[in-house]
Amino acid sequence: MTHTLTPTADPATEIDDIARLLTPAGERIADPDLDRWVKDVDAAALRDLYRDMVLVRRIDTEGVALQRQGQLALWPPCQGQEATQIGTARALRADDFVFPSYRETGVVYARGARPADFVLAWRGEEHSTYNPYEINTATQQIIIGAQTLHAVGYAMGIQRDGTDQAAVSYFGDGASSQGDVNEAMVFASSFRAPTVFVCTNNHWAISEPVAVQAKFPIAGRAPGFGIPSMRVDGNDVLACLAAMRWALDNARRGNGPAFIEAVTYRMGPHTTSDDPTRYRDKEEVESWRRRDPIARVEALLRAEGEFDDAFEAAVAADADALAAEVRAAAMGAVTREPLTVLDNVYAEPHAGLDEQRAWFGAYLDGFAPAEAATVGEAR
Amino acid sequence: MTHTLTPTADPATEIDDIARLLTPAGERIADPDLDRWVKDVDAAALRDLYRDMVLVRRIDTEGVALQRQGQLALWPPCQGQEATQIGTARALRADDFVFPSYRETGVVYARGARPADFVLAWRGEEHSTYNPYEINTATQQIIIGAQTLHAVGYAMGIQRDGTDQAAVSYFGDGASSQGDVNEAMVFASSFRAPTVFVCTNNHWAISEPVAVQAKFPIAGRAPGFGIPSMRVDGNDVLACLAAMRWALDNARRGNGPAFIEAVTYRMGPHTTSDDPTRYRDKEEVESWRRRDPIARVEALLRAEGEFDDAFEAAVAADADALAAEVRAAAMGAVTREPLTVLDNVYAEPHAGLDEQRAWFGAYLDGFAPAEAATVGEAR
Amino acid sequence: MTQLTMAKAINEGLRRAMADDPKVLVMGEDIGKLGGVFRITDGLLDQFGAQRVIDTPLAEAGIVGTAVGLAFRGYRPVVEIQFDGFVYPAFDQIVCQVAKLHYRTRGNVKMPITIRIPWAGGVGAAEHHSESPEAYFVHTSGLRVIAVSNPQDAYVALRQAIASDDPVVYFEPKRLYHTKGEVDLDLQLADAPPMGLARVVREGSDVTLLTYGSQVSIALDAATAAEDEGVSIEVIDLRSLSPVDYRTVTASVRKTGRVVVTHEAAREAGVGAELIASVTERCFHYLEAAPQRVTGHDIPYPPAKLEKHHVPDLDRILDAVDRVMDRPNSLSGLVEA
Amino acid sequence: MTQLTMAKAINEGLRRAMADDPKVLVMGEDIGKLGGVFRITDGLLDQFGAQRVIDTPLAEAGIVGTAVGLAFRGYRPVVEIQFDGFVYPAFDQIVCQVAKLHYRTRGNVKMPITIRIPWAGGVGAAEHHSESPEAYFVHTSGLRVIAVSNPQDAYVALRQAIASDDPVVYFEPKRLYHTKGEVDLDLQLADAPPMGLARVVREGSDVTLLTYGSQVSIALDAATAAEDEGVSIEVIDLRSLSPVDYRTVTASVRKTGRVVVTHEAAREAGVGAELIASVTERCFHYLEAAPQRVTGHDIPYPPAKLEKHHVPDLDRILDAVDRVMDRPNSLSGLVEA
Ligand SMILES: Cc1ncc(C[n+]2csc(CCOP(=O)(O)OP(=O)(O)O)c2C)c(N)n1
Ligand SMILES: Cc1ncc(C[n+]2csc(CCOP(=O)(O)OP(=O)(O)O)c2C)c(N)n1
Ligand SMILES: [Mg+2]
Ligand SMILES: [Mg+2]
Repeated sequence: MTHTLTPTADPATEIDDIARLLTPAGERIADPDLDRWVKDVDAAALRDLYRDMVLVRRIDTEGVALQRQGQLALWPPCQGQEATQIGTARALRADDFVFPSYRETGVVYARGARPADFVLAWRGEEHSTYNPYEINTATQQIIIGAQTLHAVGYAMGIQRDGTDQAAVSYFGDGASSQGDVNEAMVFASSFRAPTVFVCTNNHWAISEPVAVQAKFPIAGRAPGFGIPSMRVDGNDVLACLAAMRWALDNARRGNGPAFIEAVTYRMGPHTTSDDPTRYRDKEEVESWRRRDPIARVEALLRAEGEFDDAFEAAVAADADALAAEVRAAAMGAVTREPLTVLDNVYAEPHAGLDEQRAWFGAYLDGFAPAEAATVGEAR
Repeated sequence: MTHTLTPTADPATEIDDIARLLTPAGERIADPDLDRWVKDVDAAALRDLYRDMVLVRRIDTEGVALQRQGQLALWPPCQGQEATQIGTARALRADDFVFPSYRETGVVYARGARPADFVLAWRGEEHSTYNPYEINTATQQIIIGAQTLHAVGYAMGIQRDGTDQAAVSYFGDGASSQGDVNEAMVFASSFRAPTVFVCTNNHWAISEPVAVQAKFPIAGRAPGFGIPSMRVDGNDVLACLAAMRWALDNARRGNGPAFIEAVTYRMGPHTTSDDPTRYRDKEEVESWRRRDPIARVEALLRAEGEFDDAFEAAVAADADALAAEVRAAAMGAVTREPLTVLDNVYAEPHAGLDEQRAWFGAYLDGFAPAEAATVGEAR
Repeated sequence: MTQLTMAKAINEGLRRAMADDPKVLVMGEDIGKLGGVFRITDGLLDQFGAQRVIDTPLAEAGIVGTAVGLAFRGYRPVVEIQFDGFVYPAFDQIVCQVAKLHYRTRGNVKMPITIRIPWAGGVGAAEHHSESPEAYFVHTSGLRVIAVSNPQDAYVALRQAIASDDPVVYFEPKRLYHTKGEVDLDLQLADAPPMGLARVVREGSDVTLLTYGSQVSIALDAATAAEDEGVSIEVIDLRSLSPVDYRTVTASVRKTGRVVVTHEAAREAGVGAELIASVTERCFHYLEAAPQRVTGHDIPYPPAKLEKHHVPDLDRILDAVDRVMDRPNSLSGLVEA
Repeated sequence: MTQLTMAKAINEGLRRAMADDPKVLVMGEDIGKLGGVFRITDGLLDQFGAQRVIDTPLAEAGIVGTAVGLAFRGYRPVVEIQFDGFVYPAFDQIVCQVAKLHYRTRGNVKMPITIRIPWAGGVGAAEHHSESPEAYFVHTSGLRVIAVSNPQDAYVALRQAIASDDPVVYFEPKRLYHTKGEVDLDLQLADAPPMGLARVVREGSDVTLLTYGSQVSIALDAATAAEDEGVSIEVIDLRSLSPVDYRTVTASVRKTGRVVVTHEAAREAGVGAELIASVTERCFHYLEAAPQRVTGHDIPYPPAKLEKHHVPDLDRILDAVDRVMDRPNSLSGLVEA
């Protein structure tokens, strides 16, 4: 190293100095770092990735629609980020373990979430639905950055078990400012834990542009912690797949953590409660629309003669069917019984809470059957 | 930047690839980064630095002795770190503001602390003595890393006031793992705050070697946050002075933060309560004794014919006189009145605490005058 | 007097505090262009510029820690924590630094920091967005804790908090942000009752109902309902949780002899415990029945669809009133442990 | 039975828990070669190796956050926080993750994490090394909180905490680390009274004195001193602060009718408030005097030379006993607010 270290990287918003395999127009270009990781990806595999992304986008639009119709309390759109989510998640093995954040609809989809798993939490029925051990995916984290430490700890467990699995955390550009994320890099590096950090730089943390968090690319931080890092086009599903395979391979071979910054864009509002017109320009959004992650795979497939109307229609039909299931899961949700709010606080009996349960049960019983439906509302 | 970023720096314990102006043998060597910052340092100035370091070491040995004699509850020795502390602190202006940690005896000395300021807190009489505004130095921080954020915030205040001061935080290699320190770098970079991070890598955080915190040099982290960084020989007072002048100049010229990792060694135990023989080898300590920061300045001065017995004796006498004052401050300390434990919790009246004061005063008064001396002890 | 929502009243409080004192800054996540997720800082960036309305990186320890540094430098930062559940990353800076620096420095360094927290539930929000962490701060010596229940108090207490040389944690019930009320924006702080005083919001003679924040209006509804049943309830809005205005509280309890406390936060070691312990210590011989608590259960905040079974409502309060009045109630059937 | 210091009893508890269950890990700062700053993990590194005795980087959120991940993976991490005052950087991970994950995941993910905290004052330490943060954790639903007072309880409760599928915050009074007592190391957990039970450590008939941790021995001294003055004090060591064993507590209070609570932590919204509120709710008609609290003042922990004026001592407890017995005491002269 030189004695004086000067930050030499490009500004955070410089989006062209990134690893890429597909141009926005859908041309397949070579990249010395990435090519070797996607040699096996043939047209069929590309079509699968296309289909995944279309389905995720469809879930997302359904989520927005359900929220608008009052079926959900909130929805955090992931439109624009499908390539990042699908590309990285499809590189995983089923027995890897993922710690996603609230916006990783596509990751959770790829891990095997069922229709209800996308909506019951946003409807306010549950804090989470799926059993993390069934799809090897933790509950989607809301506390910004906290899950990165969980992934590192899980990876330390993998090390102790001597398997070649990996633990992966997903988090945003905003999250990169949190102490937890930096501590996670320290721990991962110190213990050489088999973990991958996937930072989705979608340019915004609610209303704050990424430049509030970082004047230089976020990917540039990891090497300082001793973690190899890659900055990849997050709207290029092939590049995301390749980068993730590189990172996972690094972990499986005992080389410890790796870091991926996927540069993409949040096309929608932060959540359905947000009004992005207050803080960002239409032009910026439009410029990113021209980099659409789905369109570029479609263009490539078309150019290769691997995309026709029948395929498109079949995927659209699958997407609509899935959306219908998601909708049905939301509409058909049945709210739990009042007394169940006291369930699962502890794994073992707890005298204090058990007493509260007895009281609350008696209290609820005190309402005449006719009134039972309005328990908890004004009498 | 390249797409794949690989950590390329040397292992944390590689101590020769650092910026240096004085070899362990006391030879003055050239360094392209540093030379320009110490052109004005003549023999008289070097002798002052020598004197400072001798005095700090003398305070330190007095602190240890006072603790052994039961006059202090604890003492955190800084022996070995005098060049880091004096070199950096002597680069400061009086109107800069410093946020030191518990081990920065030399920094606090250089800022103008009085004899009592070194001992009353370690004696348990006060949490702190000096008024931070009198010597522009915050209370020495015990919560690892917390002060780095304070320095950044203070620097943000400087920016708003439009002056060319700087705010400086001192912290250890262990502290570099804390979330706060990393958040401080994020904020400093984001706001271009006029602050200097001085990381004293003394190789140990209590019993943990620096390799537990960092597999690569800590100085390598700052550039990832967009902060220029320098790794300097922390036992070379001239290099520390130069590095700090570079960093302060950067801040004063509106370029924002800079980071210095001073590579040095904690010659003593973590504190007087610690037993370092449990976790480190004698040989390591001895090898560092050969790099002593004071000896190398003496060697240089001798070579230049600027160091004679009279000077040495005069400095020793000054050191002994200061130590005597420190000792007198410790031995002469008078413990505050019991009721004063309730002072200064709030700046303004607080009904709850005022009531407690009334009660506690009455309670204390309830002991007969003869008993007053044993208030609070078993009756 | 103007009719304002609580959100607007707080916004005006910030605006006027900033206009009056150039040392007042606001900082937090999304408080600039967006005006905060609740629009509480709306318009401040335009009026005061980015040097005084600071969109910070996404890191709460960083926000509070840099506010400490700004306070060292003589500024009076007003920090916005985006939601109640996101204050915990800043807990160390609040407990070890903000609360203790004045004590540590023997009064030399003041920490005039106001920490604004959009607070508590009842708004159908996702996990971590409906927390009631006030007891943590009440238990922390060195802090003052304010919880407001209406636009006028919100305005006045905020201005007092900012003017105070002590750190103040200031809780804003999200559920009331859009509730309107009369606000006297021209009120001089010198003329307002000092920060820390409770207020009797409804007089009564049988039961003292102690509460704060968004529970105040529910308590008032309960008092109205109880009146129909012949029970006269005195409702006290505590307004300050640290210190508590025990003069007002004990005067009421000595009159009624019966106490119910209600809050959303969990019961165990909550603010209600402190109130009952203190009232019992101070008014033991006046008490005619065991004081009762109506609180959230000792559970993590539940999913939104179930929150109405967690947050105390009119029925739960009336049940507790029945308990202190020794009428048939939910405990009647249960054997006491 | 062996005579062991509390430090050694805890060390043995860790050793045997690790020997019995390969999923048990210990992690923290300086716990490896050094054996911890209090030597509680002494010898464990040699016996179990660096994979199970993990010296971590210096970051408490990191320690607890990675412990959460290890628990996800089926491990049972025992975390050492070096001193009470250093738990706050981990507060977010403890409150939002450790305490809530079982609830959040509807019981699918267990968090069998034990958080060991060398605790409280009386040892002449520097700032931040004498904190009593237990109320923060008692107020946090989803956690269990244990505070031990002697080697035998320390050993048993630690093993129970580690065996529990729930997260446990386990407080070890530093001041008692070198106090010796009989310990039955071969006790089978199945034979031990379940975690969470209080214990009557001295029987008495006039006053119930509730306490925990290092205050237990001071309470016993006070009971002895009171006996000379003709007052019979029943001392209860709560041992578990969440849940509290109210069966044992109320049985005593119904017998004595008088209650004093003592702890080192600040008074406002402390554990004592909870105890008095609950006892008053449960035993109101048995109470003959207002329950009294003897606590630290509502101040940051003072400098070591002054700590004896902060931590409740025998005199302060006896003064409170005088108050509940309606004898002349420190309040006699004061007008009640
Ligand atoms: C600790 C914490 N602080 C604040 C928030 C509020 N919040 C939710 S999302 C968000 C922005 C996150 O930005 P980023 O990490 O870039 O993720 P993105 O939303 O863009 O996917 C904020 C501030 C939170 N959830 N947790
Ligand atoms: C938040 C926090 N955690 C733990 C400690 C206990 N502790 C005091 S000093 C220390 C080691 C610090 O190492 P380093 O940062 O390298 O500074 P040094 O002691 O070497 O000067 C530790 C763990 C603390 N003071 N604060
Ligand atoms: Mg983002
Ligand atoms: Mg160190």
